[in-house]
Amino acid sequence: MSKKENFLKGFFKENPIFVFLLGMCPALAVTAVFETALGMGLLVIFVLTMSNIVVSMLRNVIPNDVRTPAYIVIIATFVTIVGMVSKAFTYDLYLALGVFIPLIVVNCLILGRAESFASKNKVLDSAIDGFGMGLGFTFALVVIGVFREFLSTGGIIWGEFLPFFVDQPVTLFSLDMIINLFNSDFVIADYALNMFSLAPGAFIALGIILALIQGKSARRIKKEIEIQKQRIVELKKVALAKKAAAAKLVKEAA
Amino acid sequence: MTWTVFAVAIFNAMLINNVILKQFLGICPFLGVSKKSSSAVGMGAAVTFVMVIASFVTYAIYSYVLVPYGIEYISTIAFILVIASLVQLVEMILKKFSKPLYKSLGIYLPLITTNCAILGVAEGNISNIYTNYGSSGMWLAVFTALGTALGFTLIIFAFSSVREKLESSNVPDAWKGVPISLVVAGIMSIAFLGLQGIL
Amino acid sequence: MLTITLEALIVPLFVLGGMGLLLGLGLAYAADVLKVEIDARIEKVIELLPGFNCGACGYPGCAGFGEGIVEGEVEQLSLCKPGKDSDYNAIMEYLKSTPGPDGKIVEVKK
Amino acid sequence: MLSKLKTALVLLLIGAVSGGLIYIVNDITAPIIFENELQRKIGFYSEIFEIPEDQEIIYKDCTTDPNDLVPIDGQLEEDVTFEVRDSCPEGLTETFIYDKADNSLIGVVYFGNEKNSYGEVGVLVGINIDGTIANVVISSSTNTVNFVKKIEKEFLSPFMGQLADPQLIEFDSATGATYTYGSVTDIVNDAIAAYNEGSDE
Repeated sequence: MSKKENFLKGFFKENPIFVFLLGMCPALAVTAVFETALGMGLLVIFVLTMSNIVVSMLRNVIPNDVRTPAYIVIIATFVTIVGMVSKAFTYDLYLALGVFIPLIVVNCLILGRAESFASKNKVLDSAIDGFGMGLGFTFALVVIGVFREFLSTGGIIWGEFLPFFVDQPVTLFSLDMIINLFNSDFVIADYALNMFSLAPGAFIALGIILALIQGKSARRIKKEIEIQKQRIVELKKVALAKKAAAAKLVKEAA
Repeated sequence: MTWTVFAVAIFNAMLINNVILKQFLGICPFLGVSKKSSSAVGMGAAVTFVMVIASFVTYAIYSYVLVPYGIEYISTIAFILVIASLVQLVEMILKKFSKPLYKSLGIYLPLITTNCAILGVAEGNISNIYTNYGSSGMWLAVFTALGTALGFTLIIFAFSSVREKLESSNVPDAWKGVPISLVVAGIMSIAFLGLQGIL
Repeated sequence: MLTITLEALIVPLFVLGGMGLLLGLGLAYAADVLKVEIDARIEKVIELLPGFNCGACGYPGCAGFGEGIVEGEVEQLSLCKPGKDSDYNAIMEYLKSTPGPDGKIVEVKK
Repeated sequence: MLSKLKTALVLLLIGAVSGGLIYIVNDITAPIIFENELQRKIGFYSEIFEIPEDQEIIYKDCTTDPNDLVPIDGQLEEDVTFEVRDSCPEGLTETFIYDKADNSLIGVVYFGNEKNSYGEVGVLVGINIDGTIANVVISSSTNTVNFVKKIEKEFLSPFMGQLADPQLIEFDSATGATYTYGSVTDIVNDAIAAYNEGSDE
């Protein structure tokens, strides 16, 4: 596997959330708003990359009996560090993520990557794998977050939890902007589907997104099967024609 | 503290703030180990067992080691280390001494280390119970853990029963498997939303 | 800004280090005392699985899935979602080449 | 035995290194966190009483020793109607806000935190020295973001200027988000009760 493939696999082919269904707790709990989803993803990228690097460095030192406790200590150290840093610099994000920051420790994605990749591969490869997988995880979280925030408020807002680049929260996109071209005093938030920011909406939104992905791959597989069937039919036809020709030849010879 | 406090703690943790449908903890085993109701019950029993034991242990560590030395900030790492080791030890003991118990309970134990419900309850107890109730908080924490675990067992069992029925029903290709299960979970969550405001 | 005092630094160092020492010794000792003989193939198969312990296969963790494979309960290896074709092939080849204690060979599909 | 010792030693080393690492990071971030929380508090107080940015304030809290936070020098005015109590009113944190320039009392802020079915809400209720409500601010919340936004936009401003009297205070009876607004009104009620209790003495 080349380094580029190793990096890109986390996005689509081996996406932790959409394909492997790993790390579902944060995927449901912190995706009501796009920004908290992004923040969670960034924290996971850091923890995953660092723990992969350290596990890979120590892979020949750690005895087999205490593999799991040792990995957990390494991961928990980085989780505690990102918890402190986020509390110091992005306090709103820290409050919004709450208990899910320490819970990064038990995200099966991180321990799984340590077990299945970092403990068997070189440091650089492990770092690339961790970074790519983390980006894939973040990508999935952001997709869910945008989907849910758009349905529940009718727009996307930046700057409330991650106070970077802007002083005041800025509306990046809102349906108001389009509708107000025709009708001046319309507030989309009054008509939005609030359910999608609540607990049931989390399950249903993720279900819809997974169904979209599964439907697409189901259609692709169906198409492939159909193409294969057609090829078999054509091959049969050719074979039959050959047989007929051969029979004819035999007949003529006789 | 009277018994009503404990009863309310159990009821609240089990039904109103349900660990799966409301707090989104333990989703991985909830989706994974719910294809058969027998394994769902096994998972629920293992979670109940570990969660109650872990709440005793984490209480002891928090109030006898971390607070006296003023190092509450390493609570996450200390908790998970102790819980993981404890689980491994219990698994080994079960495997050695009781094969039937291991078959029904022990095989689910390794999954606990990646089940965020256990650590989530331990962390939640710090902010909600230990800081407010001090030394009398231990029993409240234990009963909260018990209620949480019972809520987990209830939901994972109900969910696995629905999924067993779903297996034999005609679902469109796109929704087969996890997507339709997530929608089922969403509908269960709506039902549990109705319990809010009872207490 | 940085005011690291040795006394304060020693506390988390000792508590975590001590916990590590205690638990490490305890676990290593317990692993020795509480050792149970199991089919060697199960251990090897568990090692060949991805090791995410996610439970997505419907079995209780990778250990349960590995046991299921060797005991012939598992019909399809692809139940393991994080697994890849290379993992499946490795397991199939291993099981084909290694007969169990009773001389039987386990066969599983991808 | 030797291999077991090695196993334990590795865990000991990893544990010790991570303990030291966490200690150092904690040492670096703790003062920043403390400073941030201080700034946040002062920001909320300035927002409640609409204090201009260049005016400095000091505050006296019923929970922490004020000398730890901001030293108060000089004497407080004698004719202030409240006494700083030794203990907090039940369930609330009482904070007195002073102008730093002349140590005159600007007002009192009550902070309350209530759990409801959606999570937790933290509310700051500011009361002016003349007994009217200066402002009500939601400082922290784990409730549904949309409901909180709606309440902040529409249902908090009616409190401004009302007399802090349990008999006279008016609440909005028809809001969509009952739990969140219910928690806010509970805290406002508690704060008014605590204020009247304090000022009667």
